[in-house]
Amino acid sequence: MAEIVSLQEGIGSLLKNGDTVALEGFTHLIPMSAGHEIIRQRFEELTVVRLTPDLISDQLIGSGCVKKLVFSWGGNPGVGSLHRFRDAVEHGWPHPLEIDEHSHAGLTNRFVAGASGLPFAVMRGYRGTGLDMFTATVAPITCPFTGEELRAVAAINPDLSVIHAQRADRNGNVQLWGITGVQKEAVLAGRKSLVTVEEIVEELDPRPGDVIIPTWLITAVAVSPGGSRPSYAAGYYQRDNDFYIAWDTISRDRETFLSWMKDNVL
Amino acid sequence: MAEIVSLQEGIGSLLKNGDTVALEGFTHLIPMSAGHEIIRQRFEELTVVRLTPDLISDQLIGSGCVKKLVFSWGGNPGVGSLHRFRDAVEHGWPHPLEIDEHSHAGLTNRFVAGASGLPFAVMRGYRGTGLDMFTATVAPITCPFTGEELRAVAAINPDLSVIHAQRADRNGNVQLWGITGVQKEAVLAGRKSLVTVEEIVEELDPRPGDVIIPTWLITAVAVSPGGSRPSYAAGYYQRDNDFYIAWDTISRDRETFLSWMKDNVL
Amino acid sequence: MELADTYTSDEMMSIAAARQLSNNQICFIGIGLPSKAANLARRLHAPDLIMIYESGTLGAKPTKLPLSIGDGELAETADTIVSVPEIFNYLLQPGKIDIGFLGAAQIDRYANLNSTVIGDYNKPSVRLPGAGGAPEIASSSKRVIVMLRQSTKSFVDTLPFVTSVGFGAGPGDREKLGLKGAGPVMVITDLGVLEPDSDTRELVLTHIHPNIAVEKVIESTGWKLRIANQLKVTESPTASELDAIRSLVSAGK
Amino acid sequence: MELADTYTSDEMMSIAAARQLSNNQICFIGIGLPSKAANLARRLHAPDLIMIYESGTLGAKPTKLPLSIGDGELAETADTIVSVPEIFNYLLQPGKIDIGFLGAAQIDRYANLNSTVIGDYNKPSVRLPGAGGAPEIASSSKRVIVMLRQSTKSFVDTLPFVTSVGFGAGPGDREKLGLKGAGPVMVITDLGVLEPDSDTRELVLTHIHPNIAVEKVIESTGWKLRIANQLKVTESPTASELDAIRSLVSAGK
Repeated sequence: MAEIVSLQEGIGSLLKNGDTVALEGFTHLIPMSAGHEIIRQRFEELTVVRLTPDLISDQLIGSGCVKKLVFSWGGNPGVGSLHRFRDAVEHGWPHPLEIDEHSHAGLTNRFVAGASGLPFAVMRGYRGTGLDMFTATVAPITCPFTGEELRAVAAINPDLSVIHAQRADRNGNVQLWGITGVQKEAVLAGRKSLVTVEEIVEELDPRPGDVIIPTWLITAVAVSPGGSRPSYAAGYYQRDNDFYIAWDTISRDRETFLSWMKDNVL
Repeated sequence: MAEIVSLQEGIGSLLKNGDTVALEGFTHLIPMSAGHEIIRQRFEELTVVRLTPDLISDQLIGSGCVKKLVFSWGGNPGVGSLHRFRDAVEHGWPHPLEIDEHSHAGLTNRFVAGASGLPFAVMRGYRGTGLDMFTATVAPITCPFTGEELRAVAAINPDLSVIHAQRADRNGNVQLWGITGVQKEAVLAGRKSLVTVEEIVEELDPRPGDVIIPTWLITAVAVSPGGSRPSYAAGYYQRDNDFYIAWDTISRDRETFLSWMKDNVL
Repeated sequence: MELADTYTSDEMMSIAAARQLSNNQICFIGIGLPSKAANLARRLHAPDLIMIYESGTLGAKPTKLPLSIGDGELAETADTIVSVPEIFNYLLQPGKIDIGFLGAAQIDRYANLNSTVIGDYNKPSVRLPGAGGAPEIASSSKRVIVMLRQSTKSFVDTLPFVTSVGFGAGPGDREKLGLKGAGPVMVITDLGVLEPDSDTRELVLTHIHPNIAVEKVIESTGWKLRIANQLKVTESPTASELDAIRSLVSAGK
Repeated sequence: MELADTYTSDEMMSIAAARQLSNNQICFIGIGLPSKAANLARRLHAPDLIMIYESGTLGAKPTKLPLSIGDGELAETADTIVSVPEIFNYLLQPGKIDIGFLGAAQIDRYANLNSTVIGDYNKPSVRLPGAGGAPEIASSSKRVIVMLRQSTKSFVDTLPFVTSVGFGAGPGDREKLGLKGAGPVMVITDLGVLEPDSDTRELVLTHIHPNIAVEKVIESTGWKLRIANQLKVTESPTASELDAIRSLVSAGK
């Protein structure tokens, strides 16, 4: 059963230096406040897993928390580059960043395999691409029935999976709706999981299109209103597209970035 | 886009003798009326795929429509045996029945592979069981990352997949809710698909827990009120548990069965 | 205490099984005997038992005994309903289930189960319904509890077909087969309770139900049954246990 | 017709792309140029175009251009929303998508695409965002349409990295790699339209946009560009097309 904790406790007790941590949320419901807490607690040497590393990953990388990034699309959606990510890859600042790079379909299936308790998943993909050559977590596999060659992707089971959701009840059952991405798979694949929520309510009245994650599949739940901003939480607040555009300027320069982090996160 | 047809047209135009036809519905929303239509149109040599062959499969088998049954649990839920199924397997009446037998998890994953456009799916299962030895659609597979031996199950892509749902709109978008089993996977795995529905409505107002199958994934939709009886359709009618119990008597004897079919189906 | 003095062996079996379940356990429930015992536990000491049925209903709280694993009331009272692929791939396979609760037609001394055929597979004398969810419930649940009535027809020396693996041919076999869960920790019958020996993995009679003779259990077993050195007698059903099971059964009518 | 006389090459590119889409096509939309063109088509001749975004929104009908593939309006106006595993495994992979609509940073003569790095992979001069959904959109959609602005920086002789396979090294390569879809049938740029030669699979300039010189296209291509024998001129934007694209862009502000 999930324990209800503060965000500070949740991150502090469930994460340790060197861990693999997934932060999932596909454009919607990105666990920003949890990422900020990781930065505030100055975790180091993390392997961060995220299909779409965006602002929160840029901040984690620029703050020196990240040793390795496992990802499939690292950009500022609709805006352009992630400058802290680029600076780390291109110039090793604040230190060199290892990467394990996939397609969305591939990384998604790594989470699916992890959630399924399997060591790998099978897919059509990678063949003929450069991705196939630069990762150790993709391998050929042959269909025992047809002889067709496909690709296996290695399961991912993060030490900690973090997502943000709209609501939980007092027992720690979680409800999210709208675009739900690979969040369920991330939680299920995690050895531990932390869900930040907009609020805790008496009862989770059913919603069309909702996903319920029962409390017995979750390690801890923390209330964090606005925990997704500048991403959005359907039913609570909208995406702050202007901030995504502003981030391009804030993040472009190392000093501007550090000073913004100091003023707004630390 | 799905065409709206009569049940008679739907079965008549989409099915042919010798086809592999999946009839899915897990206790709930079983496509009974579609099965009856198959019997009335006297189709032969069918391979019927169904996780839980129950009354409708018993009727199809006893009526001589079925050459082969692909299944994972063939009983009358909570009541006991399927007598027509047993009679076919044990005594070859009305003719011998081939079987390809799986666990629920195995047959489910065969549908998942079919729906995913893959030739097989990977799972933990079968090892050490008799099932492993009596089917050609399970094979060992070795994880290329860990060396662990697991099982591959062959994809199933029925010529026609039939399910029953609560509602469709005039464009052929389908909505079902409650226990939805492997119905989505069955439809997606089918080369063609037919969905019978309780009713066609102007608009599919969203429902908690609903599954929407867009019209562009469906071949045809037919209105068939009560099409699941004696199974049930949540929101429309309840399961006729008494009939399930009565079926034990009706089906036990060949003549009683034939006469019931003549009076009630043909 | 008159109530408690007269009860059937089936009632004793269900009550003995219900006692094994407790609040907040995540329990994957087979239909029939296991479903009855689990629902009984919910009425007694384990209202917060988390019942999972293979139809995809998670946390179902039925007020009467379901006839099938997909009855409407299971769906209506569930915390949430997931698809069948999800039940098997995301919940059972990765070991999220605490207790797999199974029935079967036959069992052998290593708690392997048969629910497929009696006789030859290709020409069976009795064709049973088959596997359903059982093989993976048996292999992937953290622990398995089995319930079946004890007789020489059901407790057999050699299974005609292994539908679900208990301990295979003995120690080390589950590991060799890559089965992740601990396997059957207890077999509860209408006569007593059997548990696997920690070394040999062979089922040993550890509890005998009240008023049952050990000879009766031995005679009802198709192999030379081992008896625990310290054989215990199952506690008799209490009045409230019998009340609960009888109102459960009548609510199911 | 003054409107139609003054338009940008980007407007021409979007309009030319929008014209390729029609009602009831199931179209997997990349963000940026493809999203703009698809939404333009919906405002013009294809209101029933079925737009799929990789965020899981099926049949989205946004009134303004989304900034990201997961904007709230896409979710609110979708026929249904599915999980990301479902989008890739159940819709894209089995070939249910009619048109995959992609952008890229670079393209080669066989319509292979790069959106990963400029320079060496391990020490890139420019680190681009990477693959996202593109590799599987390119391999599994029934047909692929690519949009990108034409220059010697984007139309290159040798890609530093193949993110998404077009025709590989030429005829037969898609089949050899087991890629199920037909691959890129059209590349639409700000200067014209290129299509693969049916024998060699090399991209050939088949349409040139109005008022663009062929020399300009040749100079903007990093390989010796082949020109179709019957080079056609793209139809100029109509007033209603320009109206539609301008109101779409201003609604997106």
